[in-house]
Amino acid sequence: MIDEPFATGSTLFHKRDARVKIVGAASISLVLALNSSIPAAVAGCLVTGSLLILSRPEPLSLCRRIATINVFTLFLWLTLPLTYGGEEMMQISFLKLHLDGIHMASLITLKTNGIFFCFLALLATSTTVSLGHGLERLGLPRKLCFLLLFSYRQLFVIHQEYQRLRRAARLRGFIPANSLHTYRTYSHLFGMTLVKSWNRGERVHQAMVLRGFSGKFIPLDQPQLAKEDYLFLITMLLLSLLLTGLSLSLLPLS
Amino acid sequence: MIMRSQPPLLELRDISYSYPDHDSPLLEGINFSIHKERIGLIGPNGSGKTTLFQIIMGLLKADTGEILLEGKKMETEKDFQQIRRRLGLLFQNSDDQLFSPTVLEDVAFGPLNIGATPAEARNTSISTLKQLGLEGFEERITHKLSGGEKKIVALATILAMHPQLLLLDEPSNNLDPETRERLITILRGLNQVHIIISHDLDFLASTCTQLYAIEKKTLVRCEEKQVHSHEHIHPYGNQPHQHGT
Amino acid sequence: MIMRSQPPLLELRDISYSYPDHDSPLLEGINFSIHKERIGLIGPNGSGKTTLFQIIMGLLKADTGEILLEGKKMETEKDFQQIRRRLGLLFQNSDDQLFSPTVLEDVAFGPLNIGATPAEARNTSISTLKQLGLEGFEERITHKLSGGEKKIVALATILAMHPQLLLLDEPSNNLDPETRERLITILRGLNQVHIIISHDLDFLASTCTQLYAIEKKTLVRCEEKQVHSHEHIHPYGNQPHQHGT
Amino acid sequence: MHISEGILTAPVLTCGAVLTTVGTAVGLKKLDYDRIMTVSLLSAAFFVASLIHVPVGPASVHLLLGGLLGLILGWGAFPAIVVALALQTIFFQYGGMIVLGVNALCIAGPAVLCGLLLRPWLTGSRKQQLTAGFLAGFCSMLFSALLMAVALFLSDHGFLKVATIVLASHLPVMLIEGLITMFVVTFLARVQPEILSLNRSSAQ
Ligand SMILES: Nc1ncnc2c1ncn2[C@@H]1O[C@H](COP(=O)(O)OP(=O)(O)OP(=O)(O)O)[C@@H](O)[C@H]1O
Ligand SMILES: Nc1ncnc2c1ncn2[C@@H]1O[C@H](COP(=O)(O)OP(=O)(O)OP(=O)(O)O)[C@@H](O)[C@H]1O
Ligand SMILES: [Mg+2]
Ligand SMILES: [Mg+2]
Repeated sequence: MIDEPFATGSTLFHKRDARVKIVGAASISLVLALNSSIPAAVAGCLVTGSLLILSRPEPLSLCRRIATINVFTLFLWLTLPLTYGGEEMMQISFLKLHLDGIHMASLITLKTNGIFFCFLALLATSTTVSLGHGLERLGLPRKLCFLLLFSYRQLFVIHQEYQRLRRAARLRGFIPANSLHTYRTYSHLFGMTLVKSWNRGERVHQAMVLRGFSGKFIPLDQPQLAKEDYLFLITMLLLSLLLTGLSLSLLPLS
Repeated sequence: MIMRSQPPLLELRDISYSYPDHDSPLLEGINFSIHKERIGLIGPNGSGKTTLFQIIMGLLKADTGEILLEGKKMETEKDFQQIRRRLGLLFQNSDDQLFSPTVLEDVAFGPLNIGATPAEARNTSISTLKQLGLEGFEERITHKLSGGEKKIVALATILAMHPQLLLLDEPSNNLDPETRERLITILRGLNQVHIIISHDLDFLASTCTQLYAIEKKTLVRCEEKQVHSHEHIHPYGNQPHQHGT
Repeated sequence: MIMRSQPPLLELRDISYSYPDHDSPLLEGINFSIHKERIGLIGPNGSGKTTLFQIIMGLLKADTGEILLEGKKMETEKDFQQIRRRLGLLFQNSDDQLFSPTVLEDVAFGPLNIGATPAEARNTSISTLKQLGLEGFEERITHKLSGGEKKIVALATILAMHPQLLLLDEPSNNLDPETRERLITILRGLNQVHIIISHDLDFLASTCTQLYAIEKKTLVRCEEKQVHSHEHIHPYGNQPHQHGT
Repeated sequence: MHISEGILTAPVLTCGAVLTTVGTAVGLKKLDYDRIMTVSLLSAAFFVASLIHVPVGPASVHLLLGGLLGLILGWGAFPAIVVALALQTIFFQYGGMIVLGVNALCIAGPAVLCGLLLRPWLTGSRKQQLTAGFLAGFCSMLFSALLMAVALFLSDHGFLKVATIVLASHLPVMLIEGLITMFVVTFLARVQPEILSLNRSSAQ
């Protein structure tokens, strides 16, 4: 359930340092997020789509993730054309469709998917661990990055603990339903998970103290950026510039 | 196995299982049936004893083979829900089994799930606790019990559902000698059909009538009633001890 | 104890301890000293073995008594910080001990905290991992290691700080036979002064030279090197087994 | 409950990012290093809550439990939630990196607010405890949904009706959140009351 299916591989995306990928992904996603013209969004989708193909993701997991993302856009397609308002209208039997709404739904679908492709190509090809370290080297507060890395480390332990408790409940004939008993049971399962997490936190803290921790995190140094990393970064920034130009020049005239 | 007119309480036919990420199967061609026996199950660490229990309870799905409860084939999730009402599994680790704030709530959880009214559930729970010598434990916080107490309370949560067959996964593990003796007394007194996984043969000897072992991925019946002696050439042999398995 | 000119590496004098919410003390009048011995420590569940280790490391404060490191009385938090640099404690549960995302970071955490530069810490860690046969583990994600691997990595995190005395809390627990053998080989090879808590006497026999037990709240020395045999009048004696502790 | 990438406009995104930065900074400042492990573990537990699906009517929803985290951690809940949301983005692509600011503000803001306001009630009578638990769950989710609706509306007025639909459909979920938070609070109060008074001194 909790896994990183795209993080292993040997494409040029996997080999790049997490820092340049984070900066690259941020700049491209930002441009795509702020754009409001459909042709530029199409171009963005094509660009990030090609990046995604170059990163050679595992097809099955890819389809599943794309489907997840588009559940929400599907919801927009079902609602926006009916609710968006605006002047232009199209009547199909008793339904009044707003062209503006359809326009908006298409734009969002393109943007959402474009940004998502970029995320998969650039960030999902790194492990969470290297992303955490990358963020730290990019100047995010150290406490926050350690919080991220420690939480990541403990996620699996806690999730397994919860699942074992839930299994115990199932074995005693628990079948979820719409009832107070069900909600109380889930609360107890989660409450017990919290209690265990809490106590584990104390023990892990002791482990840190025993290894000389006194309130200051000292990171191990990380590899320097290679020439290819800089090249990669420049390419990504150029792509973002290109897309910016496109979206500005294609801005719908008002 | 002696032929009886009645179908066995539980029967396994040609069960095989392998974990998704392993190359070779863990269990292969397991055939087994139980009527009224009290069975001990042994096998080295990692041989798949716990896995077998999980398969029986329908928590894992066997790759091949059939599970029959009183002659009826178990296939759907609904069937296994029925198995879970009639078989009780005691986990290796009681911390994974107790999740309600107080002992009474935890013991009453099962009866409530299978349709008892709150008053009935309370009565069943109190009498089960009494039966196990846990009077006065009703309002204790489960999380704060000692290891041995947790184990007995976990047993109570299962007995309160009046199972026909008990599956106990290393019940004597991590128990001090006193609690261990108490558990033996309890199990002998219950007079229940059960299968007990344990490395502790003394424990099995006092609670079971037959012994099975997992050997080379399958289940085999062991010969019984042997007296043997072995020599300890290591120091500290005078201390109560266990041998690495 | 033989008199030596040197003070013992670690000495406990009349240590007593009780948990705040318990009425009677858990440990009482513990006297103990260690020079260069390799000590095994046994005792029933809940007798306070783990608690004793926590007291030695200064994680719990003894009610009465003194702890001396090379003859120097440890009193303040600063003193105990020094103890923590020179003694290494291996936890019963490795998941509590490994908290960094990758193996290398986890092993380097200690050296970095006691003032090594990142480059030094990296070198120490890599060579410690090598010493334990864990080459190539540097970038592995700790939570994805198997139980046995976790235990050995946890040992590496401690050895990387070059402790003078190792305290190991049930190190062979839940290890498969192979990893257990590997751990024995490692511990014999390290040639370190250590105290090992374990219920597994074969393990202690192969790694320790003296045995202590917690009995009636205090620490007693056990007699050594005995050969004994005992008779199993129970069935199944022909199976590998353990005796209830 | 997340806003997807590609919907909001620049001013809304910026506003969310700035306020989240401020909230996180305050939270980090209030969180001393002795507590960082505990907070990490609670943050991981918060993440795990989002994997718990409980039935509501014919469907099922996953838990949020921001209000609970607020009750336990006070300001510390802010960075904890930011981290958990970042992990959710990485693992499940809920939300995204550009809207992370807005999403975090919408969830952590109400969580911290409800937590701080309702925490004094936890020490009161059992009834007050129950009320505090319920309100923390219900209100923090209500305010989260409202904030999200406002973010959508400010981005484009055409989203008004969609935002209303989303808000309305979340009403039963809020009720469930309230109930579950209430039960968890009473559970903790009975089993390990220390958890509910974490950082009490440093948050004041
Ligand atoms: N969820 C899982 N996924 C993959 N492999 C697993 C899983 N659970 C157990 N295993 C593996 O399957 C094998 C059998 O495990 P199992 O717990 O059934 O053994 P066991 O006989 O109960 O051992 P023990 O005596 O140690 O309790 C072990 O090698 C274990 O590592
Ligand atoms: N934090 C605590 N607060 C109160 N009581 C505790 C605490 N930790 C342990 N105890 C109790 O103190 C006793 C001794 O615990 P300890 O963990 O030291 O035993 P142990 O000898 O290591 O046992 P085991 O062999 O099971 O590991 C137990 O009864 C335990 O319940
Ligand atoms: Mg097992
Ligand atoms: Mg212990």
